[in-house]
Amino acid sequence: MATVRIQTGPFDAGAELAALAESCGVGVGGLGCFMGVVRADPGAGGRALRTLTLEHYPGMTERAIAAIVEAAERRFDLLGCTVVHRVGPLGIGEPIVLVLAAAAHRAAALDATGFLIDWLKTRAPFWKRQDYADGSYDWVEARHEDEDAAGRWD
Amino acid sequence: MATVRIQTGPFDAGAELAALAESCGVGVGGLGCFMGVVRADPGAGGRALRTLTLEHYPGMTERAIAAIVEAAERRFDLLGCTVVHRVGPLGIGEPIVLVLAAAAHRAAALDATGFLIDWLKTRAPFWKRQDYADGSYDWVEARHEDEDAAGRWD
Amino acid sequence: MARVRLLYFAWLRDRIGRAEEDTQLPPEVTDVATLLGWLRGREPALAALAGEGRAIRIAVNQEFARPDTAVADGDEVALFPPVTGG
Amino acid sequence: MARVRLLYFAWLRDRIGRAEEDTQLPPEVTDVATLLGWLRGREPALAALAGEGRAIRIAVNQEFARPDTAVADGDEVALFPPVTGG
Repeated sequence: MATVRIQTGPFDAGAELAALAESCGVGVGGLGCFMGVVRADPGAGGRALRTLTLEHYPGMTERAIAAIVEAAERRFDLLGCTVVHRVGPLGIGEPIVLVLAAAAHRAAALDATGFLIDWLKTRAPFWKRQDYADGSYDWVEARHEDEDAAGRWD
Repeated sequence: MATVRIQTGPFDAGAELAALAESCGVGVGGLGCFMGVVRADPGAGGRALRTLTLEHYPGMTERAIAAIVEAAERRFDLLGCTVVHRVGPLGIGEPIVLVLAAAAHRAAALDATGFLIDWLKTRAPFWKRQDYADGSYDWVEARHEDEDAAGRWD
Repeated sequence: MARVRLLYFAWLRDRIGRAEEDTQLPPEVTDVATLLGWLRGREPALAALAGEGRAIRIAVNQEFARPDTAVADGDEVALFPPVTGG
Repeated sequence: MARVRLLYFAWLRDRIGRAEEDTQLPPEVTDVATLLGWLRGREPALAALAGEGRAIRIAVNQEFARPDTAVADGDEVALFPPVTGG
């Protein structure tokens, strides 16, 4: 059972964990989770970050995440997973993304959690715009480390 | 900043995640989490599990978990972590343990989460007693897989 | 004559100056590689990006595409930077 | 004469039939190995476990111990099965 949502508002990580555990029935033994939050990264030139804005490609984003979830379900012995990704403007410290994976055993749950977030970062059409306190902005560049992390599942 | 608690009552995973993120300040970019729940494992001879009871060694348990947390902080670039482990009788589907790790980047957060739960399973004095519907009981045996999982961090 | 819908995202949209457009393709445009070559000739901002060595990604009908992915009448073709979500 | 507090947990406690006791050690008991040998002579349940090849763990003063870990007057010595928490 997979739940995928793209939303502008916040999510309730505890409620999502409880709902996933509930939906998996009595065979579930462990849930892995990753929550990404907006980090106050010093921008180029030491500018102070004011807002991180997540842009996405409506339609393709949902299809891409569904494909990532299907790949996780093929690779790992999962009972269910949840992906909630926020879009729109977010302040420092605000949660961006929640990934959950439930399985009978912890190795599958934690491995699938890592797989889902690694592939989300490289295969789902989201882009991050950084607006700074001085009124300037830029776009976050894709990281080689993210390609490498996603590549370890190939 | 590490939070360690042994308790009989339930925990609120969402509140723990939010509290850890809050305590880490503006540098936190990702939180990893593992939640273990009581699985309706078929007991020997197909008996139905009624209650899982977690016994521990008061005093040593806290020391052992503190040592595991210190090891995680030495190995990974962490901003904080949380370990909540329940003791006493638990029903099927009830959460047993919550492990959280917060870091600037996701790799450290997820690796530390895996490390913490692997070491908790092999280095903290907890034991699981299984009481069955027919009135019989047994103790969960230590698993070689858990020793192997813990060993991958050596 | 094939008509396609073009979509631009993130800094690629900023550079091109618009988010989407419908366009008529010449007969020699049959796949992603020939589409990109034709667009670079028409759109100085895209030609400049190629000169800067900045990678872009292309999706046809909401699936990641390769240079030999076919482009045909009615397709939705999106051009965007490498993704940075999560 | 050294006195120690012995604690038993989980199925080891079930087998021994008690959770804790204070005991006086003979002079030849100076470490975990000699303590275990002496306890097996005194406690048939422990001797039986050794015969079954069932592993047990020992902690001295709430730290995991090895056979050569010293045992001295006033120590808290716990005997228990391999742990199964988490």
